Amino acid sequence: MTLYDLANPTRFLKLVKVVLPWLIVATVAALAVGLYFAFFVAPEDYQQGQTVRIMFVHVPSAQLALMCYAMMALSSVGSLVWKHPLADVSAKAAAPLGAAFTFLALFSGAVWGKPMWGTFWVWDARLTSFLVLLIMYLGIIALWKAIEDPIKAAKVNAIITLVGVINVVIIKFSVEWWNTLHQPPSIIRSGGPAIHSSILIPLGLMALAFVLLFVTLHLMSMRNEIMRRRIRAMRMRAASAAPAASSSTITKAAPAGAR
Amino acid sequence: MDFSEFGRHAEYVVAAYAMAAVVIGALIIWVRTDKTRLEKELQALEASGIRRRSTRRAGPSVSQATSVPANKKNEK
Amino acid sequence: MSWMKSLFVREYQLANRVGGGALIGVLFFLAVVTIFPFGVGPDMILLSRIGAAILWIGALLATLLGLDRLFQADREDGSLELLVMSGRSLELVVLIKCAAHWAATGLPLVLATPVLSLFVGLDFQSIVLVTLTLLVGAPALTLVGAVGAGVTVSMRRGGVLLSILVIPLAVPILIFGVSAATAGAIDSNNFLVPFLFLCALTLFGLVVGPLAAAAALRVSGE
Amino acid sequence: MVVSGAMNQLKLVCQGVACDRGGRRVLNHVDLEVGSGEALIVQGPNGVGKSSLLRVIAGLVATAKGSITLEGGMAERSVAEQSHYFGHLDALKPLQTVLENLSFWRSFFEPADFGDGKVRESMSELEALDTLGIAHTASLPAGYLSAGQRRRLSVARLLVVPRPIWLLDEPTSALDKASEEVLLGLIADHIHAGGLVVAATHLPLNLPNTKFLNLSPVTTESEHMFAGDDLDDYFDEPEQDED
Repeated sequence: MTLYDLANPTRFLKLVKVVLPWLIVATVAALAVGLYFAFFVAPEDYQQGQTVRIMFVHVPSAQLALMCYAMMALSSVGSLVWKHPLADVSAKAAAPLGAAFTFLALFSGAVWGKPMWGTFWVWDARLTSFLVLLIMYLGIIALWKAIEDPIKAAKVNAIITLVGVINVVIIKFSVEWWNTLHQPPSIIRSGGPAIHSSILIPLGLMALAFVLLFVTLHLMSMRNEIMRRRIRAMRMRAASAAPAASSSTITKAAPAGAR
Repeated sequence: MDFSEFGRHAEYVVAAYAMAAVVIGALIIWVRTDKTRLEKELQALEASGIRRRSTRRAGPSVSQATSVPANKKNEK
Repeated sequence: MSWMKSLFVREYQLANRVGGGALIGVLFFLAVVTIFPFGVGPDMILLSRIGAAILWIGALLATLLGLDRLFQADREDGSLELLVMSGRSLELVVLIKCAAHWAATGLPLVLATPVLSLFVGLDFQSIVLVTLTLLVGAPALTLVGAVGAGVTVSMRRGGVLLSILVIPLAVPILIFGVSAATAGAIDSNNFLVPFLFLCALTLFGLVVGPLAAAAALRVSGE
Repeated sequence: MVVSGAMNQLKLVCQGVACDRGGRRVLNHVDLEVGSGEALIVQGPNGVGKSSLLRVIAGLVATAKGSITLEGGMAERSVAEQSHYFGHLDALKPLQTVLENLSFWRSFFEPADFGDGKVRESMSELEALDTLGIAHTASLPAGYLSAGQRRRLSVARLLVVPRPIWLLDEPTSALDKASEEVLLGLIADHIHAGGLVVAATHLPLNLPNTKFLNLSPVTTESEHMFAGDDLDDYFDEPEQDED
């Protein structure tokens, strides 16, 4: 089952139909176990108290936001270079999910920082780069909506996503540099307080649960996108089918014009 | 571990998980409603008789262009 | 070689002619800079602290404003098709168009900067630094904006979407530009670091801009 | 400016050309051949893909399948670089004068030879404007010209840079009788000089030694639209539960 075999949408849909139930079960199970560990097993942090539990939402969604953008970049290469047909579909299906998880990462980050800084929003290096990432996601979604023809929209989005990928790295660096210029390094370093194994396990479980959730939602959203394209194609055929029928009567009179 | 000794910042933890639930819930609902709406539309289109290509698979695609030899009088 | 010169001359002439976009960029820059004190208040000490940022943000918006017509005018009158099919390297054509756009709108912004920095109470050294950083940084804005212009060329109201797509790409340019302009005031060694990053971003834009914009134009040509 | 030189054999060949636009298959299995000194008139109902065929040859639209080659042409240059595309839009800048417009295109486009290895000496701007009878407007901004004059100025672009293939999309549309005569005369000259012409039109064009190509609407779906070439139909449910 090479990647190209997956190119056939019908085979892809069959695969999705088989895999999806298992994925849903796995996601629910992982979430349940993760939440249990997050709330009942992980110890209270001596310094931050209960708020450290927010990390189990913040860190997985932040990782997912970046992973989703990387996946979109890969799909962009797939659609531009290998012209893999489902790459466009996967890139378009992933954009809203990426935006949602970036927003979740931003919100949980702000809420996590509130007890420490006293305000919801702080121009902390990581939060700022996620804010810029969110603007990029929303720009890409707007670009998808702005172009009607799916083939052209896919190529144009692939270009912007690839240019964006280089920029995410530069932004991360420049924001961190800019941040140290204006402010002492904030408490939430990416590692946070030294990761103690009792926190690591719930974190890993929640991260796994979030990834499974993402894959499930992404497959379902790709299925929707394939259906959307089918509808568009059938509507176009309905439009082009009508005159053809009538014009065939006209050409009957003409000698040549074999169909 | 019950909720009473959740400490002074309980509302923030609750807020974060609540928002997570809201966002994930919204995504799930969005995907499901999209699916049903699209399926209904697909059914409607198929019901309206737009035959799909494979049911009337034509022979090898007929050459679309027929050249008429040079200097023929240009009759339409 | 002469085709490049004739393309540059044509683009530059068109931008400077009555209908062109050259002057409007500078006027918009003036309008943006003068509006800040009405909001922030006439307190010169405060204004001078954020003066470099006001000028940079004004220049950024003025550049983006002029960019959506970079390719759209050619597309509407049909010459974009001829440029694409002419066999000349489209990346070079895009680079020359960006150079002409920068010369017509970017350069006047840089020339207007010393005058406008008086409004925000910058001292002499800051004026020199802001002008220098804009001189080096503005091309990067044009080149990155060209990618947005190429992507939105086939849309009617592409200008707004262009800004949304390009502003995140321009964040690093703004960060290093402003920090180079303000860092210089304290001591020279932390001027050089951001300034060199700014130059690096411009060179980077020189490569990525034309490549991505040309690819986008080819796609929208179909 | 008729060059009498030996009629060397250039041949534009399209084999099995197919192309998609806007997600629809507009051209499928088009084969055609045009030799030096010949004109091909592409006819067919509207929307059947006449202008798409010209745009594919001009390299503005990528081909989904098939190949387009110019036998005897300059090997290192693509077909597009050896052809002129004359579409509905005039590609003129109203702010620039007529002369500036024309001299820009003259220096921008690279001339190509007619298969005999040597590039023909290109006509000067004023000479071209004179042939088209709009020499008096040379210093006026193009915006001041009438539609017919603008069309003639657009034709001048084809004269100032000699290239063998002329791709004309509805050349005589929006032209008054006089301009039409001038244009047909110039096209005839181009053919006699050993050039090739592919014109898409539904109005009759009387040109020397013309061939006709009737395009009929495409029936096959575009497999390319969503998938690689060897894919079965994108719209189908799996085969077994076929109704």
